[in-house]
Amino acid sequence: MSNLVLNIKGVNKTFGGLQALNDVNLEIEEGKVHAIIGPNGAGKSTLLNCCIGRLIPDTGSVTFDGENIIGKQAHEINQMGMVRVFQTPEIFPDLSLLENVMIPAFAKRDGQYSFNIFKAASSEQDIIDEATRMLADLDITGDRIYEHAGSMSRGDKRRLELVMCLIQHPRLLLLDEPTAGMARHDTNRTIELMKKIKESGMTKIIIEHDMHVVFSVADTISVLAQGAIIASGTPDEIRGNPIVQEAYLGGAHL
Amino acid sequence: MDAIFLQLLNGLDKGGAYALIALGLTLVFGTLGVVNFAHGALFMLGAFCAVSFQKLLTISMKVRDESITFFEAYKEVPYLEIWFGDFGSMIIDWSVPLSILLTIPTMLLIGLAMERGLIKHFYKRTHAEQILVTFGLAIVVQEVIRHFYGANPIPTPAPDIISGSAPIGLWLGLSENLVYPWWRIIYLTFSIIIITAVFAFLQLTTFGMVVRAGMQDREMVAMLGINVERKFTIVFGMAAVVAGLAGMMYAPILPPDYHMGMDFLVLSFVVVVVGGMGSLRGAVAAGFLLGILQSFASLNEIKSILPGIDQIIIYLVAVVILLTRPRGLMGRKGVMED
Amino acid sequence: MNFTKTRSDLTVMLIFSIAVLTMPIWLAPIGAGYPDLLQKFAIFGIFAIGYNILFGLTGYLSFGHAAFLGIGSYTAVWSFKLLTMNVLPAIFFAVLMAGLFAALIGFVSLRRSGIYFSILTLAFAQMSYNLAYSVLTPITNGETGLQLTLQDARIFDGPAGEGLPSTELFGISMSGYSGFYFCAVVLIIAFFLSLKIFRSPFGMKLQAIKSNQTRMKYTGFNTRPYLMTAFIISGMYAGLAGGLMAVTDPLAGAERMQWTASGEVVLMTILGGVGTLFGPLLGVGIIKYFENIFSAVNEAALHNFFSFLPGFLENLMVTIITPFVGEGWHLTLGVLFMVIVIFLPGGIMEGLDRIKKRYKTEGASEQTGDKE
Amino acid sequence: MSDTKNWNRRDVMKAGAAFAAAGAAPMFFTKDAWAAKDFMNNPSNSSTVTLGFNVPQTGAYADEGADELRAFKLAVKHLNGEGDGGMMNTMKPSMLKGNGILGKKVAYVTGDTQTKSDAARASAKRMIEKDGVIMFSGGSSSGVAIAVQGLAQEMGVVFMAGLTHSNDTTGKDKRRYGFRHFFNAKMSGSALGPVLKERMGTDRNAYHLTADYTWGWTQEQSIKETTEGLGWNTAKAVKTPVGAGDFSQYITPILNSGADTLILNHYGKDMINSLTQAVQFGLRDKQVNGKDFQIIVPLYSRLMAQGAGENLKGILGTTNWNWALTDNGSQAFVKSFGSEYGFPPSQAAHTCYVQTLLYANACEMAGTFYPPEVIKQLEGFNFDGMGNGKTEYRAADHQCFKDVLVVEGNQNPSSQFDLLKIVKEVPRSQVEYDASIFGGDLGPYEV
Repeated sequence: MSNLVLNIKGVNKTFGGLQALNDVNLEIEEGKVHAIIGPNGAGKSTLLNCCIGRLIPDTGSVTFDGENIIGKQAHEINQMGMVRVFQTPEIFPDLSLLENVMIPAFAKRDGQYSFNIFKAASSEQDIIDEATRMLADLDITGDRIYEHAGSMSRGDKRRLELVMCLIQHPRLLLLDEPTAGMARHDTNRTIELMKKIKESGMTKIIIEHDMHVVFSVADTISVLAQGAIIASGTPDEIRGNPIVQEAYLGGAHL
Repeated sequence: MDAIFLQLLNGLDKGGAYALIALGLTLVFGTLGVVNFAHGALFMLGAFCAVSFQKLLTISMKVRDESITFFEAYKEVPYLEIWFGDFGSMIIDWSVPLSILLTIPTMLLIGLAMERGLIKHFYKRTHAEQILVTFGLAIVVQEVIRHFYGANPIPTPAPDIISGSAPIGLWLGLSENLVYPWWRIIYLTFSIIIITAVFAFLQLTTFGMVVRAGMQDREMVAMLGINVERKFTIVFGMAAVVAGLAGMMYAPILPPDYHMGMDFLVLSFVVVVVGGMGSLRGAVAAGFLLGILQSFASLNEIKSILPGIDQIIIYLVAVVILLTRPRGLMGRKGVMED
Repeated sequence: MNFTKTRSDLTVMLIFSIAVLTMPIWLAPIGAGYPDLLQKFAIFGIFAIGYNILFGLTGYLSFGHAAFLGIGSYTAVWSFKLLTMNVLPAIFFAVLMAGLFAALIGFVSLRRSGIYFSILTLAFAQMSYNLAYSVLTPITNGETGLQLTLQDARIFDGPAGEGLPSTELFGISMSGYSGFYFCAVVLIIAFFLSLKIFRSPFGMKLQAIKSNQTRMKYTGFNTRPYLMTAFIISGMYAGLAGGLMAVTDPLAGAERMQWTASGEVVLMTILGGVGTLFGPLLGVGIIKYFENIFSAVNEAALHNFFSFLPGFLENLMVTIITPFVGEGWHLTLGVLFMVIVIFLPGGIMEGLDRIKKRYKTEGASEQTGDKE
Repeated sequence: MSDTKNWNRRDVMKAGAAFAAAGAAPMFFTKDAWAAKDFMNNPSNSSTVTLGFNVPQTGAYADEGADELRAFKLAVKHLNGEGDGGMMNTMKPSMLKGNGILGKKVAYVTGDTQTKSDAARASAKRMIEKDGVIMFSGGSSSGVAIAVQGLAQEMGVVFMAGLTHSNDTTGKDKRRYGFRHFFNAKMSGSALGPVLKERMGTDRNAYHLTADYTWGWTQEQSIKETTEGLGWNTAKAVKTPVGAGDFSQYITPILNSGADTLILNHYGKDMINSLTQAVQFGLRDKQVNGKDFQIIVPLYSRLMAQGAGENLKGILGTTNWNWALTDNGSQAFVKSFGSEYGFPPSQAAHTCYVQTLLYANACEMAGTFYPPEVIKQLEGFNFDGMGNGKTEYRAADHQCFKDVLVVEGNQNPSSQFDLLKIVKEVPRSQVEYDASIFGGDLGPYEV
């Protein structure tokens, strides 16, 4: 058995009387792309939030690389190597594209806090080069890297955010519906980008609605319904699993 | 015991004024999303409605004092008294309460004009810009008032029969030293009525429902296709009237001068924030709370233990509340936190 | 920020230094070339530059920075009273003390954001002001303001001569022009530091916090220490400005801690252009110019100014302008605030940018590929 | 009217010329020029001499400041030999000739103190550094007066204080270059004493509300000394924040305190508000220990009386001067001020006018503008005909000693200006005190 990156054990979370997560167990293996699917309100985002420190589970444990991360703050978890792409693009709209990508690179290099004002950002050549290279992956080159991020299209913003996460070379990347609300060709561009990432062997968790996306990138799929994992397996296993078809896919032909 | 009872009354009275000012401020903020630094100026304008009305009523026949030769000194006899005798004097005596006739339409007009002419262009602008432009407006309004009325406070007494104190102690069977000015009792009652009226309006009318919905989620209301702009204008007008009435009724307690709005501005912002941005109930509760605490902090017994506490109590309470309750007493998450 | 197109720091600093040091010459024609106002320009320039590091970069709107100015002033005057009339220890302690208070107030206030932060800072400043004005009179000398007396210890200075000593830097008196040049040099250093901060990754991170603090946290940054650093730095700038005020005029009054004083630096910054390098300085120039020169223009001066016009026109002009000058300088300031923010949302710097752009587009046909 | 206009034009050009010259000349030149002079802003090479009038033009005391400014302009006019001459005709002894000061035409510049020490000092510095004033005057608050007086000493320019009533101005904070014509809290107390005894007896229980800053404290102390000297008890002295607006929380404790007299150590807006509210709380209708409750406002002005309206009627206090005085000096001043502006001058206007004339006269007496010589002439100067009877500028503390007016709010005003009724003109001998009691040190002549 290969190395476990993330281990979620017996996680429960209730809001008021609502059981959002019910004894969730999940193991994410090194180098795998793990998709979590499920209908709206199944608890996918709650699960993700429990992993990155936004929510604290009522019971259960979440360990990352063998270290308990419950109660840790968002920046600490990031520094440990778990990085998240949000559902609504969270970028720095007032900064240039280049700066958007440089910032996470600084976080990776300098840690959660550093105060050095005597080297200008413009002379951080290594980081500028790397950021420029990453932006080139998005077909953003030349003077376009100096444009304000806020003026981009929604799809571009989300891909920018993905790049911002990738430049940190995370141990584990969490993707929250990376293609939600995108037009077809936009989705395809994102899938291409993700395939590129897959080649690099990065561990990922993807929450996704779009089955097309899920089946084209995932190694393992877990199905979440009403706060509980009802099935886990390879895409082929899930595709053929009658419980899943019954409970979630509603008998739709996949 | 008496002292504590009186300080409670003082606190309620002060609180009434704070709550009235904060109510309009938070209404404008909650619906329009505008930080209005000119709100204090509206309070001041209300007080000057009372002044103007009094001036209007006391337009006088001037009888030259012949003993003075270097300049023209007059004994002024208001025309109202000449024409109507005692009835005229009575009208003049009642000028402050009567000035409500002038205050409501004037303040409404000022409010509407302000919103249409200036504020509406600032809905989408940053709070910093809103602060700068409304602060500029406040200064301009203030200076215009000073140009016409001077910098000195202008006495605007309450009607004669209610200018004294009510023997509350005798009513309640307590000490006869327990008296409280009629006008302050009226002010407290008045502020409670206005606050109730505003809440009733917002709770019971469809217009109010939309406004409340707008305070919860502005974009949602706009998406429903409701003409929000027009509603905003009316809300602003309403806030101006409430602030104006608060100022008008305060005129007998605090002789109005052009700068009185600024004196209340900072305080009313503290009240609004302590109450929680965008919460009407919070603003009212914070207004009364701060008023009462300020009064009690001024007790000699407390001042002798903590000298100067009466000067900082409001700010101290604000710090404590904001640290224990992150969004004030009743604020919602995400409102003006960035 | 476009790295390749920014002018080199050296050029900027050179131009800036020359402009500051020659202020007595180029400000003279508009009546602002006298030591006190020049000192005020430099001192409030430092205050605003520092404030801009907090407000301009992180977006945190402090309404209580005047408190640090006041603390700086009081500390400096006490240094003059107890230690020596030399200005260096005074400035050192002023900055240190302001930094300490900023750390304290910042630690508490930065637990909240947005307007809640603003009100917390306002509350601390108002408490400082109210107490300094009344209860703390033994330390602050209340309404009159803390001043030097003949009885002061001044343990490092020799026995006092007749009359009060004046502040000095190794023998050079710090009043008048020498005081201005001293402030100007400090301003240049302060500006240089601010430039470094703006251009550094640290500054970029602060701007990122302003742009999206949530993302910053999930990007692995602990934002609180960043905000604390910015808050303390700007507090120390304020303390430096306060110390310099005491250096040029050894008296510290409580009213420089009042909310109106905090509001003034906010207005200066917004007026000039929030988050721009030079904007706050322009804001300072305009507001201080109005306060000191416009307020002093009286009818007599106006008549003189318009005396080239025929009599009736002269009177007309004087009648029109009188309400806006002298005692009406507040009115002009109010109108100016409104006009600027209505037409130039980004402050004066935006206005200058627009002019530059227009100029550029006109010149573009002749010359392409121009650098900034 | 056209006369005034012409005067304005001509004089203004001079004023403006000084203004423009200071503005346009390269500053390095001016700086060197200073160094070459024997004293700050020596006007010997110029045909004009510039005075600075530094008054509150914005803020709570703006009206008072405006009145001070009117008086200053009138004084300049009279010094230059225009108008009717005002008190120049009644002042004795006088060396003023109506040809300016020492033959130099008088010009002036104005500034706004904002009633803040910092702003006042900045404004005064502008006058000294840029406009080259040889003397400056004005102000409406003791804090400001003390702050700029210190500046005057540092820069070597004479400051003739306007309205400042704190004992400190000529007490512990006195300066060689600062002079005060206005009376002070100590003198208010001494003057009030006999009247209080006569009207209210020797068995009273007084409650003080005191503005919480230096002036308030010195007044509280001085009045306490007086009343306790009469045998009164002091029930309590409570400090109130400046600009509190609503004083109710400080007034209600008085109701049960057993006090039968309220002494309001407030000035300006604070006094108007606290008095209005105290009256609303029925204090004036109250009976305590069989005595009518009384309110005393030790320092009064006509502008405050205007703001307080009806509430002030019958309330005792002191004032430096009132336009209704019938001596020749007062009459001459009221006449020329009244015909110029259409209403009577305030006490602030009076003191500023007198200060300007006194300074000019001292220069004439000294035969030079050299400040140490001018100061020596002012020190110990005895004069009359300026509205307060025989007056002396005491050398030891630069405080003027003269008669003090005890006044009360007029019950039946005959006109809108007739707000104060003079109860008693307390002779100078009764308000004099030993200069050493407040300490302080004037400092050197040469700076």
